[in-house]
Amino acid sequence: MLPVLILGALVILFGGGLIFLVSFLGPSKPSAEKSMPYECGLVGVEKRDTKVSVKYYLVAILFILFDIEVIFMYPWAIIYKSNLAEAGTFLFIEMMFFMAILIFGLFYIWKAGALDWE
Amino acid sequence: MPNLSVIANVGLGHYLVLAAIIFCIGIIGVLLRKNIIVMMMSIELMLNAVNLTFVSLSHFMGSAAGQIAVFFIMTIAAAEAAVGLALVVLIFKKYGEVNIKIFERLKG
Amino acid sequence: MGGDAFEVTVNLVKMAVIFLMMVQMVPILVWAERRGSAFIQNRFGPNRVGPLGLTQLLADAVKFIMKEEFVPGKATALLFYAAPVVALIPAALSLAAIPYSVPVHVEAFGEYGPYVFNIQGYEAGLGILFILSVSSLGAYSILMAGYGSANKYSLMGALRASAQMVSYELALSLSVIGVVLIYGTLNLSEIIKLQEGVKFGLPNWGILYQPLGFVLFFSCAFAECNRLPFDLSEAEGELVAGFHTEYGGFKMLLFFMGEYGHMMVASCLATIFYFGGYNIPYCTPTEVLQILETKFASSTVASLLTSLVFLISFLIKVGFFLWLFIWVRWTLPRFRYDQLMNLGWKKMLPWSLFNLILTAAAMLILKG
Amino acid sequence: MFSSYDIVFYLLALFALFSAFGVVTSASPIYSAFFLVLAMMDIACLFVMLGAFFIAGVQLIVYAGAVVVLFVMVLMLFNLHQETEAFSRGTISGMAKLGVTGLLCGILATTLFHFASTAKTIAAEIGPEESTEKLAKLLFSDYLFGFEAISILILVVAVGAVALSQLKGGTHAKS
Repeated sequence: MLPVLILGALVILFGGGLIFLVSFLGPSKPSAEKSMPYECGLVGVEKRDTKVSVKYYLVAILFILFDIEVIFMYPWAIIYKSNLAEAGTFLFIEMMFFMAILIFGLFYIWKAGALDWE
Repeated sequence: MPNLSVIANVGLGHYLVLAAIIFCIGIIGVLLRKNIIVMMMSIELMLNAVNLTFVSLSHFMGSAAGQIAVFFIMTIAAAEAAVGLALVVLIFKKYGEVNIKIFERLKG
Repeated sequence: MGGDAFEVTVNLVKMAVIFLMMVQMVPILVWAERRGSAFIQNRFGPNRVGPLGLTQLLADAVKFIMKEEFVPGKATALLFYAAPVVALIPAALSLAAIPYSVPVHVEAFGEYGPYVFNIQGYEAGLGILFILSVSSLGAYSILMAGYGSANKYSLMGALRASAQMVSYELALSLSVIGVVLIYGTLNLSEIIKLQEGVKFGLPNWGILYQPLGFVLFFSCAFAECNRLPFDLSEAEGELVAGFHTEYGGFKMLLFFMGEYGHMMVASCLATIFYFGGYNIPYCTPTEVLQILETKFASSTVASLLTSLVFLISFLIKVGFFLWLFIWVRWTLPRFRYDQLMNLGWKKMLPWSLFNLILTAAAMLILKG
Repeated sequence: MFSSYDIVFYLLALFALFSAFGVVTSASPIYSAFFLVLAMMDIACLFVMLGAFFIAGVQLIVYAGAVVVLFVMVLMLFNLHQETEAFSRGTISGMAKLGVTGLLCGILATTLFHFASTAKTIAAEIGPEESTEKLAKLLFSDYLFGFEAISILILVVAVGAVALSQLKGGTHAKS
C-alpha cells in the first residue's frame, strides 16, 4: 500500500509542479472576453437553470445497484474453481439464484422504460 | 518526558478511537447541516466509521465474520444513498431547494 | 537496515521509470495516431518536421508549454487545476501494478545476497481488484473538470462522460469475472503463469476459453477510455469539446496523458487476460532460460536476457492493441447517445451475464 | 520506538480526521463530496493496513467509485452555486448539539479504549489471496442467507428508484 501512496504523491507532485512551473513560461494577457465561458465566440447567455435530464442520475443509481451485485460475484469467482469437485453444484445454484433475481430486476427496469433514451 | 508507549505500538484501541472520532464528526454533520445531501454524506461518514470498527475488530480477533458484516453494511449504505437521493431529487424538482426544512411540508 | 534502504530505492526507481515511460509514450502515440489516421485516410499526416515527422512531437511539446495559463472568470480555480492532475492518477497507479515480464534472478555476488527483481512497479496482491478500483476513480477528474470550468458545455460533457463510463463499467467487470472464474485468482502474475504451454495445438491463452468475454471486454474498454466510436462526451457538433472545453496548453496535455494512459492500461489488461501476457506461443520462460543458460556463463545474464525477450513479446502484443485503438477510431463513425446507452445496458450487460453463466455452467459440466 | 506502521497509521488518521472535518464544514456541498472521497480512500488504506484487502477494494469501488459519484452527479444536476443556509441557526441549540456530541464522543472513546485494552490482540498475518478466500468461503456457507437476501433488497431498491424518479422532465422542470 505504501508504494501506491508514494506513487500517487509523486504523480500529484509531477502534475501540479509542472502546471505551476509552466505558468511562468507562457504570456499572460487577461481580458474580459477571454475569461467569459466559451460558447463558440458568441456572447454567453447566462442561464442558471439548465435543464438536465433525470436519466443521468437514474443511470448512476442503477449503476450502484448492479455494481454491488457484481462485487458479490468476485469472491464467488475466486472460490468456484478450487471447490468445483466438492461443492460445485451448490455454488452454481447459489449464484444462479442470485443472478436470477438480478436478471429479473434488469428486466423490470427495462420494461419500466428506465433504459430508454429519446 | 511523557510516557509515549501508549502512542506507539498501534493496536486495536487506536483504530477504535479513530473510528469513534470519525463517527462523532458524522453526527455533528447530521445535526448542524441544513442541506439534505450533506446530511446524507455525513451519514455515509458514520457508516464508514462503523466499518472501520468492524474491520479492526475482525483483524485483531482473527475472525473474518466482521468483514462480511462490512460487506453487508456497504450494500445497505449504497441502497440507502440510492433511494435517499431519488427522494431528494423529487423534493428539488418540486420546491427548487434541498433544505431539510422543506421536509416539514411533506404531509400525507 | 541497508537491505531495506536498497529495496526502497529500487522500488522508487522502478515506479519513477514506469511513470515516466507512460508520460513518454504519449507523444509517440499521438504521432502514431496522426500518422495512422493519415495512412487510413490516404493523406500524408505530419511529415515536415524531422524524419517521418518525428520531431513534430518536440514542436508540439514546446507549443503546449508556451501557451498562456489562464482560468475562466467564473471557474472554481481549485477544481479547475485539480482535474488534469487527478486524471493522471488512475492510469499511473494501474500501470505500475502490471507485470511486464518474468522476474530477473540476480545471483549472489560478494557480500550481497541473491535478489529477485520483478519487472513490475509493485505487487498489488489482488491485482485485478486493485486496477478496477483505481480506475473507477477516473470519473472524478471528469466531474471536477465539468464542475470547475463553469461552462454549460463542460457540465453536459462531464455528465455524459461519467454516465457512459459508469454504464460500461458493469459489463467490463462482468467480463473480467469470467476470467477470474477460469483462473480462480485475482493475481495478474499468476494469471499469466497459468497461460503457459499449449492446448489443442494452440497457445493456452485466455481467448480460447473466453472469446465472447474478450469481445465484450475490449468494446467496453473503448467506452471506458472515452474513445471513438464512444467519445460522446466530446461530440464536437453538440458540445464543443465536452468536459475539456475550457482547457488549453499544459493542462490539456495532462488530460491527454491520462487518456492515453487509460488506453495503455486497457491494452495491457486485454493482453494479460486473453493473450497470455508476456508468454510467447510454443515456448515457456523456463525453456528459454535453459537455452540461454547454455549460451552464457553467468545465470544472471541469462535471466536478464530471458526477461528482455519476454518484455519485448509483451510490448509487441500491447502495441498491437494500441494500434487497434487507433485503427477503430478512424474507421467507425460515432454513436448517438441513445444508441450508446442502449448498447451498454441492453446488449453488453445481458451478453456479459450470459457469458458468465455459460462459463460457470461449462466449468461445472467439464469439472475444470 | 515508533515503527513505520505507527507512523503510517498516524498520518492516515490525521488525514482521515482532516477530510472528515472537511465534509462537515465546507460551505459548498461539492467540496463536501470531494472531501468525502478523500475520507473514503483514506479509510480504504486503513483497511489495507488491517489486512482486509478485498474489503478495501470494495470500499473504493462501491463507495468512492459509485456512491460518491452519484452524490457529485446529483449536485451537478442541481447546479447550486451558493448555499443560502449551510448550517442550522441558533447559538444555544448549536452549543447544546456540539456539547452532546462531544460528550458522546468522549463516552464512546473511553468505552472503546477500555474495551480494547482488555481485548486480546492477536493479529494473524495472512496474505491478500488467503484472506479473500477465507472471506468468500464464509460468505457462501455461513452467511448464505444474508447474501441471497441482499439480492432481494437490491431488487426492491431498483424498483423503488425507478418508481421515484418520474421519468419525464428535467431537474428544473416546473410542475
